[in-house]
Amino acid sequence: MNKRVYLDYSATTPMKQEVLDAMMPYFNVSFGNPSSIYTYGRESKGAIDKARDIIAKSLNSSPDEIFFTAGGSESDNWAVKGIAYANRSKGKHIITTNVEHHAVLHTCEYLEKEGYEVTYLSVDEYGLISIDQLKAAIRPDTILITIMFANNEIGTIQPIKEIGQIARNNNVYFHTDAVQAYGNMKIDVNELGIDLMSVSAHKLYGPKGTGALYIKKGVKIHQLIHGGGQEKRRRAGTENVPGIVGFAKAVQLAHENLEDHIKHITSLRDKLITGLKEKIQYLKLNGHPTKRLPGNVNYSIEFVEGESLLLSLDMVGIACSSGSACTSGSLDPSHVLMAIGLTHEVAHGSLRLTVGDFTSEEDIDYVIEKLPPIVEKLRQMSPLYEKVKGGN
Amino acid sequence: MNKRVYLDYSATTPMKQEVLDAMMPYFNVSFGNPSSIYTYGRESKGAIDKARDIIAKSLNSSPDEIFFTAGGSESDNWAVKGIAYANRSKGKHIITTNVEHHAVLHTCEYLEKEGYEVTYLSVDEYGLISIDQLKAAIRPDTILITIMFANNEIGTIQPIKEIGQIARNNNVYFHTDAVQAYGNMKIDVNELGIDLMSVSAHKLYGPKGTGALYIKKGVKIHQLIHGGGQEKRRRAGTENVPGIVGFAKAVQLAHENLEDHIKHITSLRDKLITGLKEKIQYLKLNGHPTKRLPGNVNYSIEFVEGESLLLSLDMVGIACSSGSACTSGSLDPSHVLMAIGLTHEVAHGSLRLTVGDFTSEEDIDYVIEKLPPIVEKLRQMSPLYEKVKGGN
Amino acid sequence: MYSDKVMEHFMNPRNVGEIENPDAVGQVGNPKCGDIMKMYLKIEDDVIVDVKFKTFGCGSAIATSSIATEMIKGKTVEEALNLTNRAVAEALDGLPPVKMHCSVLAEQAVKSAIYDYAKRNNLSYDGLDGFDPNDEHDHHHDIEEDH
Amino acid sequence: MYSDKVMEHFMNPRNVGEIENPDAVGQVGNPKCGDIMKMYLKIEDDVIVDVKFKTFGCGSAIATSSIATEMIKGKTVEEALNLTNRAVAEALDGLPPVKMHCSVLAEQAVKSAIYDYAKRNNLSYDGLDGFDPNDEHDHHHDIEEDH
Ligand SMILES: Cc1ncc(COP(=O)(O)O)c(C=O)c1O
Ligand SMILES: Cc1ncc(COP(=O)(O)O)c(C=O)c1O
Repeated sequence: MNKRVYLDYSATTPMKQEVLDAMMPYFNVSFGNPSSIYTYGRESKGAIDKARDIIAKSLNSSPDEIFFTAGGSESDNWAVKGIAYANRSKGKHIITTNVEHHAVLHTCEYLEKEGYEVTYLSVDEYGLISIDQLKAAIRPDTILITIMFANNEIGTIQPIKEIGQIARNNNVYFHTDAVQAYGNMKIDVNELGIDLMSVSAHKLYGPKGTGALYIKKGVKIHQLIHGGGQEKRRRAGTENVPGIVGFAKAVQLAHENLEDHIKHITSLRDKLITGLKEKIQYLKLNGHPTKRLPGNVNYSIEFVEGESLLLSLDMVGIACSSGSACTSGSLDPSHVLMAIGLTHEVAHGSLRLTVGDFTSEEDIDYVIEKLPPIVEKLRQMSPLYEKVKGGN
Repeated sequence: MNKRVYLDYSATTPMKQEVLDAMMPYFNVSFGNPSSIYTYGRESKGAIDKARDIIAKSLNSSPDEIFFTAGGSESDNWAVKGIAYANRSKGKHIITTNVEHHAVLHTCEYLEKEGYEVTYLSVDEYGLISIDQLKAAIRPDTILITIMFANNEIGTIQPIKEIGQIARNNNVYFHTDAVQAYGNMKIDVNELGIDLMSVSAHKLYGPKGTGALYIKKGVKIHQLIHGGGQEKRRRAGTENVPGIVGFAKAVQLAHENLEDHIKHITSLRDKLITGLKEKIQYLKLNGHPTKRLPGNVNYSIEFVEGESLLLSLDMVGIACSSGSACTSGSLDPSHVLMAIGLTHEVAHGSLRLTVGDFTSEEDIDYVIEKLPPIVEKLRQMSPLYEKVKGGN
Repeated sequence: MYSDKVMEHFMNPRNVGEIENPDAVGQVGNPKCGDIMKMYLKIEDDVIVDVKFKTFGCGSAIATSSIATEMIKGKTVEEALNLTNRAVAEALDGLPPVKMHCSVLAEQAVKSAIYDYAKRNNLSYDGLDGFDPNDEHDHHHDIEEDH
Repeated sequence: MYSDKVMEHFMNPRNVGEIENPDAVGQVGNPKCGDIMKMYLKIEDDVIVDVKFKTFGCGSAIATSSIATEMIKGKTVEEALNLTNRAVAEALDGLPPVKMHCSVLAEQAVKSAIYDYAKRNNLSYDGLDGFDPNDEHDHHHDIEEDH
């Protein structure tokens, strides 16, 4: 395979060279355990403190509100279970949506089996929740609202500030899964009224296996991982020092260049949206036309199935996804696409193309050139297409 | 500081160069999400499969019994909580020891608050449990025995095979925290009758933030981290591909050279034990004389306090620890040293020196030269010492 | 993930298309599972002289359709009814476990077309015993999620 | 972790030792916490003309003992009683939060020695009001573990 065009930045990103460079000293030179008081340990401890400062600053929070984890899924599990367990004397009702990432959704389902009640808010055709429905769902025993910042499949950005306001007015904790939003838009946790927020490094050119949970001061939460006194005794385990350092470097790069980054990928995204629309019939753009992640394109390509599209694209070097990468193993139609009202066959034929910092104009041109004939070939093979074209 | 002698291999290890080399391609070349079906994803997926095979083989288990985690603490939490929650219909009684790592101990304490009953077996002066006490502790509602393979502070190795046999006879699950043992001794999970086992990469020259839980086929366990379908749907989160690859490389190196490694560090350990004993009075070797980790030296140095020893040693470039690095933040006397019957002041004056693959004879000579005068200086300052020496 | 043989059939599927005035048509699968196979047969003297397919589905659905048509072309109807999903999968050098259902679908597409042929011509075949073209059992969800 | 000043006093502690025939001796701390400070005073005309200490404890326990002896040497007993733990910590350019108890211990070691002096000589000082040398409250465990 010669040409390789990676358009799956929402699944994971390549690490930036600066990130790798920042991590290197911590693998086998300054490798000490940060809990140790000797020089080796203090070097790592200092690196973690610095990383925490950088991440805190990027969110307008304070360093003692940032807790490092092993990724977005752990952060989501910790937030949801931690709040549920610590506040059950107040109530056992949680509000979420039916378009959350599985890390939130499956955690909520688990809690249902443990005796909690969960309200799954539905979304409109663009993937947006209704503020009125949210208000109506709040009960005296509601302890947590967990609604994602931006959707990983269709890119829709929720009205976070309004949700934060409602949570605050009702004295309910508000957690948001910002794994996709972080690094792709400005986030000020105070201004937005967020109590807990999950982020993950590998979605913004940082290392896999590192994430963080923002926990506002004073929030009552149980631990998920008990043990040593790391992370102010709230998340045990020898710190992944290179991972944390790399995460912070990635955040720093992202925030230094946030406006440029957004401008760059928004223009590529729009070029891709327009270019494909012009060349392919029976396309439906999923997600909100404007309230969407700058790098997200999600098209339903009618009469064809997603995996065969992915395979065909892979044969010409294009990497993208059909629904979330995390769910592609199951091959069930994406719960997000079903939630916005697509039929099964249309949901199966969706393609998510997410652009990022290393995407070029030529990459987009290449996709606009290669995708239409692939779609045409597969449609010619499709028994669903023949009806539309007036076949027998 | 010129000379640096690292003698805290039980806290963490520097990564081996081969490990770093193995990881490098997965940061920004083969960086794809392993859940994706395109080429980038298949490269990572293949790397993980290979890593799982290596680790499975090292334990004489099968690849579908190995689940990657973010480290020893997560593995311990998963094993203990996962078994507790999944088997509560059978009973809510757990047996452990009072010398476990905090990742097990604090998890058990948490479960006690959640309505579980925990028996903490005591140990003898060497840190060994009593098989008779274990047998006597088993009740009809016992669901789990969790006893560490080798202790991280004093190095004592428990009679794992006998424990496994008792667990099996009584139809109780047996989990062992082998974070310190793995890579330092041969472990065959089948022969030893182990149902679940925690391991961590950064203790055997692999990366921080990666570990694994061995779960024998058929064991009933809940998830700790819900979400995507990774790890056969039992541990969610985008896989830390470089971490997993590095872990496997470290395991492979450890197992290729296991006998040499053990011989090398055992001889250094014994040299250190003897050398210090000859030069310093009022020393007490903690842990078992023979059933001990090959790299572990733990001395109580009477009349002096551990932290001041560590600081003084750090000033001459020697890095070691006083009790577990994970607990040193709290400065409470180590629960392990209390459990083997030391008084508070003696426990406070303990020094753990752990040798590893990069330790040289000269390093040991250096410590034997530097430590005695430091001890003498601190003792001269100690109001506890004057009594012994017949001072006023 | 897929064998070279699967990829080869996926990229260059044999016998794609429709047959005008077919002697039999069968369709199986449903959009919920993401797989629909339609098979057209031309049958002369009890021999399948031509076969075409159209498939909406994943890579292995297309590959199993393709190889199934190859495997039954030139065979008698009875021989075609002996085609098992296992044979289809083996002919492709195996399928990933989660994709085995595609081979089942291919077997059923063949049976379904022959069922149509039997109905049209008032015939009956032992190989169709117990076969119900409307029996759309759900081939996915075999993997239980643990929690 | 520690300031340079702490490290300097730790590595080169001032006034280590004992005083023969001291006019006062005080000891505070307990082995459970890992810190014991013993202080010897030589007092002439209400002035502390000499002071020595012995400490079993961590780096900051040794450093606070050392600087406390410097801070009270040459002072009157009353002045010495004004020594606060905060002043000790500040003189060392600060202490880590978990080590603040060491500065408390240093303050108490001074008070405890002066208490001994007062008792021996039947004196009373305002600065000793409410001071109980046997009041061994536990200085650690201030950080509550959350679960
Ligand atoms: C015996 C033991 N168990 C568990 C752990 C925790 O492992 P990790 O630091 O990888 O979370 C450690 C080390 O800190 C250990 O020594
Ligand atoms: C919205 C969202 N939440 C959570 C996750 C999980 O993050 P991680 O893979 O770091 O565990 C992802 C990505 O997989 C995501 O897109």
